[in-house]
Amino acid sequence: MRRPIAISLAFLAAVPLLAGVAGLPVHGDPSAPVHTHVSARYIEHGVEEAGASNLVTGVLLNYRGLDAAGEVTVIFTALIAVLAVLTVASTRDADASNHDGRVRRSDADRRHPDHPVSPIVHFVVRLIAPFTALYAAYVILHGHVTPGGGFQGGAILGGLFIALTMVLGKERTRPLVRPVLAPWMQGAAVLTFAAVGAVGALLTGVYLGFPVDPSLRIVRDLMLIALEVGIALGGAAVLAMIFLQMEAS
Amino acid sequence: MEVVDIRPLLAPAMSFACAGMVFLFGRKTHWRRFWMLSAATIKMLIVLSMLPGSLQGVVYTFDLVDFTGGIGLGFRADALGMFFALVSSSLWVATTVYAIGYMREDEKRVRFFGFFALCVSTTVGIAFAENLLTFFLFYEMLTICTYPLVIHYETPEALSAGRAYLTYTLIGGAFVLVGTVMVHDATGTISLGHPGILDAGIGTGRLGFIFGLLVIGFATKAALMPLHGWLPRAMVAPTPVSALLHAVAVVKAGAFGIVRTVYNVFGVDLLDGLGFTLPLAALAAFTIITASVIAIFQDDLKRRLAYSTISQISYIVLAASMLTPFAATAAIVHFANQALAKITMFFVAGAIQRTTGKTNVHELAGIGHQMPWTMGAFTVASLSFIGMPLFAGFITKWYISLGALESGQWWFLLVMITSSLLNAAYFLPIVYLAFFKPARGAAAPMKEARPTLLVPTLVCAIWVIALGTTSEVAGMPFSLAEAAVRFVFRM
Amino acid sequence: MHLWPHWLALIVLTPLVGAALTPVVALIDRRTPTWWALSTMTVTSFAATMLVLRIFHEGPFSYVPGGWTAPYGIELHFDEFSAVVGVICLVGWLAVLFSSRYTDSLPEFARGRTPYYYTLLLLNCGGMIGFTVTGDLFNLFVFMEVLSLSGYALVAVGGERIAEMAAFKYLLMGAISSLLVLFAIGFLYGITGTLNIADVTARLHGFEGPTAPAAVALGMLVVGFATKAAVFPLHVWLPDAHAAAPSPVSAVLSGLVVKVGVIGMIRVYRIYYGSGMFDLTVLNLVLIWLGAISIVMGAFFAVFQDDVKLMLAYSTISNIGYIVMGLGLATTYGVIGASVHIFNHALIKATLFFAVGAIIYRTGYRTLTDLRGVGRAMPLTAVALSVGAISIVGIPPTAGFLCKWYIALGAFQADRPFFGFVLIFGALLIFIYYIRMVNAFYFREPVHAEVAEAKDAPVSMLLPTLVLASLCLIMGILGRVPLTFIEPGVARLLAPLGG
Amino acid sequence: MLTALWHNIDYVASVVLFCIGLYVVIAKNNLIKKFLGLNIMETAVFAFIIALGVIEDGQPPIMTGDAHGPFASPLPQTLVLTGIVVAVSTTALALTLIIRVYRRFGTIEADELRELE
Repeated sequence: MRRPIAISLAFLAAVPLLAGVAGLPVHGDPSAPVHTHVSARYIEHGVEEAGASNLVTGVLLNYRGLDAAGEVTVIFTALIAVLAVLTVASTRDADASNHDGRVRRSDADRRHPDHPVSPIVHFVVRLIAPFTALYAAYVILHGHVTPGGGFQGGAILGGLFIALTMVLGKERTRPLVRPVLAPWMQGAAVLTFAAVGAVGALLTGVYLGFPVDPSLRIVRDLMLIALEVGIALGGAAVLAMIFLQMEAS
Repeated sequence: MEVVDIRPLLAPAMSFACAGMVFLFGRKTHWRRFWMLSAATIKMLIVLSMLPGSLQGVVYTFDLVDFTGGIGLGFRADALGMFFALVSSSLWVATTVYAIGYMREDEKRVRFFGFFALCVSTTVGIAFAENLLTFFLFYEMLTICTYPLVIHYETPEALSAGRAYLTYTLIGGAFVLVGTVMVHDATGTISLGHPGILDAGIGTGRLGFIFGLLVIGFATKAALMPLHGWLPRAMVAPTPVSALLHAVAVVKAGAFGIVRTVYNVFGVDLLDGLGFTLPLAALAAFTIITASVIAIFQDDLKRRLAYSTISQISYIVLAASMLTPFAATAAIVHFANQALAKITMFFVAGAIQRTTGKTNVHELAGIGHQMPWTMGAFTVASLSFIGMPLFAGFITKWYISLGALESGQWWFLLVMITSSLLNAAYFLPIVYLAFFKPARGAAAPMKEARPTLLVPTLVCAIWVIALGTTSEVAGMPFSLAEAAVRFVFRM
Repeated sequence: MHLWPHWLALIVLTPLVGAALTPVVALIDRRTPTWWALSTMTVTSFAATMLVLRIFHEGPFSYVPGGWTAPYGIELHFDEFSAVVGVICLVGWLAVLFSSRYTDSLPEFARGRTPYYYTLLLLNCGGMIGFTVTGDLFNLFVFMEVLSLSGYALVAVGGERIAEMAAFKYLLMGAISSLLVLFAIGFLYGITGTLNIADVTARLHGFEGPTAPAAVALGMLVVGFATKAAVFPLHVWLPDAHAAAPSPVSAVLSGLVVKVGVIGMIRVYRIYYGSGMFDLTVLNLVLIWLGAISIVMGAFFAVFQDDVKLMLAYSTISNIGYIVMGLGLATTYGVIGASVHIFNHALIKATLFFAVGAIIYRTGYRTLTDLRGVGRAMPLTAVALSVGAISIVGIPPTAGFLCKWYIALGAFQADRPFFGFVLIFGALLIFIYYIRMVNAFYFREPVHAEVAEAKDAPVSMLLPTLVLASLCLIMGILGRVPLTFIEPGVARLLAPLGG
Repeated sequence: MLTALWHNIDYVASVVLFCIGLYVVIAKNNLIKKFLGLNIMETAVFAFIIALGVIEDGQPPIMTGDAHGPFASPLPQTLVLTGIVVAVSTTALALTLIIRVYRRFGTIEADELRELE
């Protein structure tokens, strides 16, 4: 019964959607409003205005900085949501202060990974770990010039952390999520945005403003890099902690 | 002449305060009685204190809140409202005394007396409502406040009667509200302070719609047939409540609403040209006759009285829809005439029930010898309803007949005569049974009702005679009715 | 640095930063998150006050973070409808205060959910505020996601038996509606090349070329926002979610979060009325009908509920019906009534949920049968509940009255008296339910000893409840203030329709 | 109409994908599969928006020294970047909820859950 309904609903949705896309400007047409209106300015002045050769980064962090701020808030929300919904299972002990997704105390003296890992995987992960970290750093710091940026780099870092935890066991990666540090890391991206935005407000008079004056170009670049690093740390922390939380529960 | 005065607000507020006191501190019997009686007296005094001014044509107004553009809560004691308020506040005193006597052994008296006070409060609020919204508000509050009284005994029968009552009156209230919104939409005002606020420019169809909404809404409470279904069922309530429901508050509120609709919302001039009132009059006439016929076949005394009420309230509707000054006088004075006579009868029914335990008509043989004073009062009320001169009911019928002649619709006269005969047919047998038939079995010794029941009954009976004889005396309520008529007809 | 021009940025920023720091301050002490959330909301409320004051003086105004003027950057735009941030802050603040004791009673919270709970609450308020004040379509979507995600989690956080299931249902429908909105934004972007609401409107004005994409976008936006607003038949997620959430969360969800959908619809109207591309009569008619069905259906289901919270949830559907109907009427009275009902319903529903929450906290029961006689045991709470009940039915002189009156007037103004009837009969149905409730609470004998012996709610719960209850009365008596306040906004919205 | 659809075959593809996703969400009984359907829908919308930014013979919008136009529009890419993050977040939360539902009821089949409720 559900199947026919689903099929008819899908078709019902398809008809107007197809009519809609048929009316859109032809795909790839350079004279479409998408290319002639707002984007035109980005492409023309983006580099000197936003300070990033990679226009995607420029638009993301500079022109539409508030979107990026909202975006990091969304992943922060997701992290907190996961932590909140899964707390019950993760802490069987009644210690109320031990709640922020850290590894359980009972794990403290485990020296070995939680699951048996093949020696090849073990070796390969350990081998590529430093290179992965370096690559992540490159993606983050070079984000405003080449494809990449905070989110992508953060994802790589988070992935690395997850791989290491799986291979080496939680005990070895624990220093990275120290209890005092963990909440700061969770909110790192949001807080970085707030801080950089405030600096911008001091320098230019508007929140999230970037100085355009050529003499302050270095400040602008630093601000962009700070944002990238913040996003990356925050993103990595979110991935890592969601993983830890789900794994622990 | 309009005077800003807080008394129109104070009068309903008095019984509100009383209700609050009863709810909060009413556990102790003597305190409850103190609050009830003093509030009833003070309220009557407040209303009476406005009477002299009112007779001289002073209108007391008080605007409580104005939300926006004329939508607000306001109070206005014009002659018509004063008349209704006078009736209800003076009868409240009588009913309070009676209820204290009647409910002596009952449970849940706090709830009973609290809502009892609220009911009267809202009735006076209806009387003094300055606009349709205030009217509606109190009208709905009345519905809600009488519900706990109807279901007082909480028997399945009482609960189902309460549900029927709520269903009828709430839906009726919704009609009133829709009508009110439409009036506001059409004219930008909902004031009841003019002899008509609508005008013909709105269009006959729309006017008819509004008229239909308001009349249907009010008619559910006035128990106009075929919307009367709730009333006989609500007889399961304690007798003081029946008296209040049928004589003073609920059905009268409905009738008052129709009177306000005819005189203050539409105005006689407009309605005269539209002819909406003819079907209404026909319906009222139909109700008068049919309800009387049904009443003849009721054996339960209170049910017989209930059908009599349905019939009698329609007098007001009938008179109001004639749109002549004489008929209007009849409509207004009938508020008092019907109320006093009917409340007397209910008091009698309650007194008989409490004293002898009898509730059916056929059991009443010889009871006139057992309770002569009580049945004497009943006789007075019956004669009033039949329309005997010197009794209050005569005044109504006389003026309705005059109005019928004035409007040239002779068939109203026929209705009047038939109705008088029918009234005689269902009241006189009771009187006959009571006084001229020997009691079955051994004749019971004389055993009158207790004083708290008897005295209010007799006072009301005396007033029935007083109203019938003093219509030309200045300062009596009748002159108030005349003042109201002068306003309505712009005389 | 003078802050006057910056409040618009700060009001968005404060709750989000406050949220990010909540887990940090939780390290200090168990109770700190409460105080932290409270002070964050205080600052936000102050910002809201400043903004409302400013719009009183200057009319609508904008702020461009980053200094890139629209359409190149994102514009924050504060108009009369954005003034709803005031009520968001108020209810949010009170919800935090209410939660401070309430969460103790939930077994799940003893195990450390508290800081996350406050974080989510702050994020939810921040998302709503961002959504209301942004002038950019995509930014709208981003903030919508912030508030939706935190909303899903807040439903699940209470640990009711069906909470997670309800949250998942909410998430599924919420995510689909978000996607529809995003898809629609894509369409609009495709034909206009811009994301700024005002710019989109301007570029659609006199648009030459196929109108099909704009029409499809309109349809998807309306369906998307209607799902968020729980308009029939897209309401299926609401009753379970709102009933399963902890009471302060229910207050926020029912009072505020569903309104986001309505605000979204107002924004959509702004674009499509302003561009004059389509004659929206058909859409409006559909909305009126859906609103009418929502009113009656919500009220009808509410009447047959025994669970008080479930009943309140259904009554939310009914009230959203009023708002949607008022918007669909497209007459001045109707839209003014609907817009003011957004404010007032938030107050009223929060009052009701707070009062019910306090009762549940004290007694542990939540059905009418179990809660008999609670009115005498918890007099103040029950009085607040009664005030809320009177308001939601729309009895003068309470907050619910004037809006419904205006919507009814709007129905007659639009020459659709039938819907005036529907509106009033819907109110009647709801009225019957509340009579049942008041009857059970005051005039029936308690069946449980816990109910009979319950004490009135603790101050941290009583205070928010009573504050809101008195606001229900004040907003009723001063009903003219919000009406006159919103009027220029409505006039601007409807101006392109002419007349 | 058909020519227009043919020219916009990229958009059509995303519409088809969207509808497939919708079908999966409604037709499938398993909560995880339902959610996968939602992910398909998300992907469809992202593909659609990305396709909007494409330009004939375009280059990626990275302005290094020797780059020459025409450049693809950077804005849709930014939007999709944000969109992906949102989608990931939703996925994380949804999976968490599914875990909890499974713990509580021992099943993640929608019809069985409806009976258990």
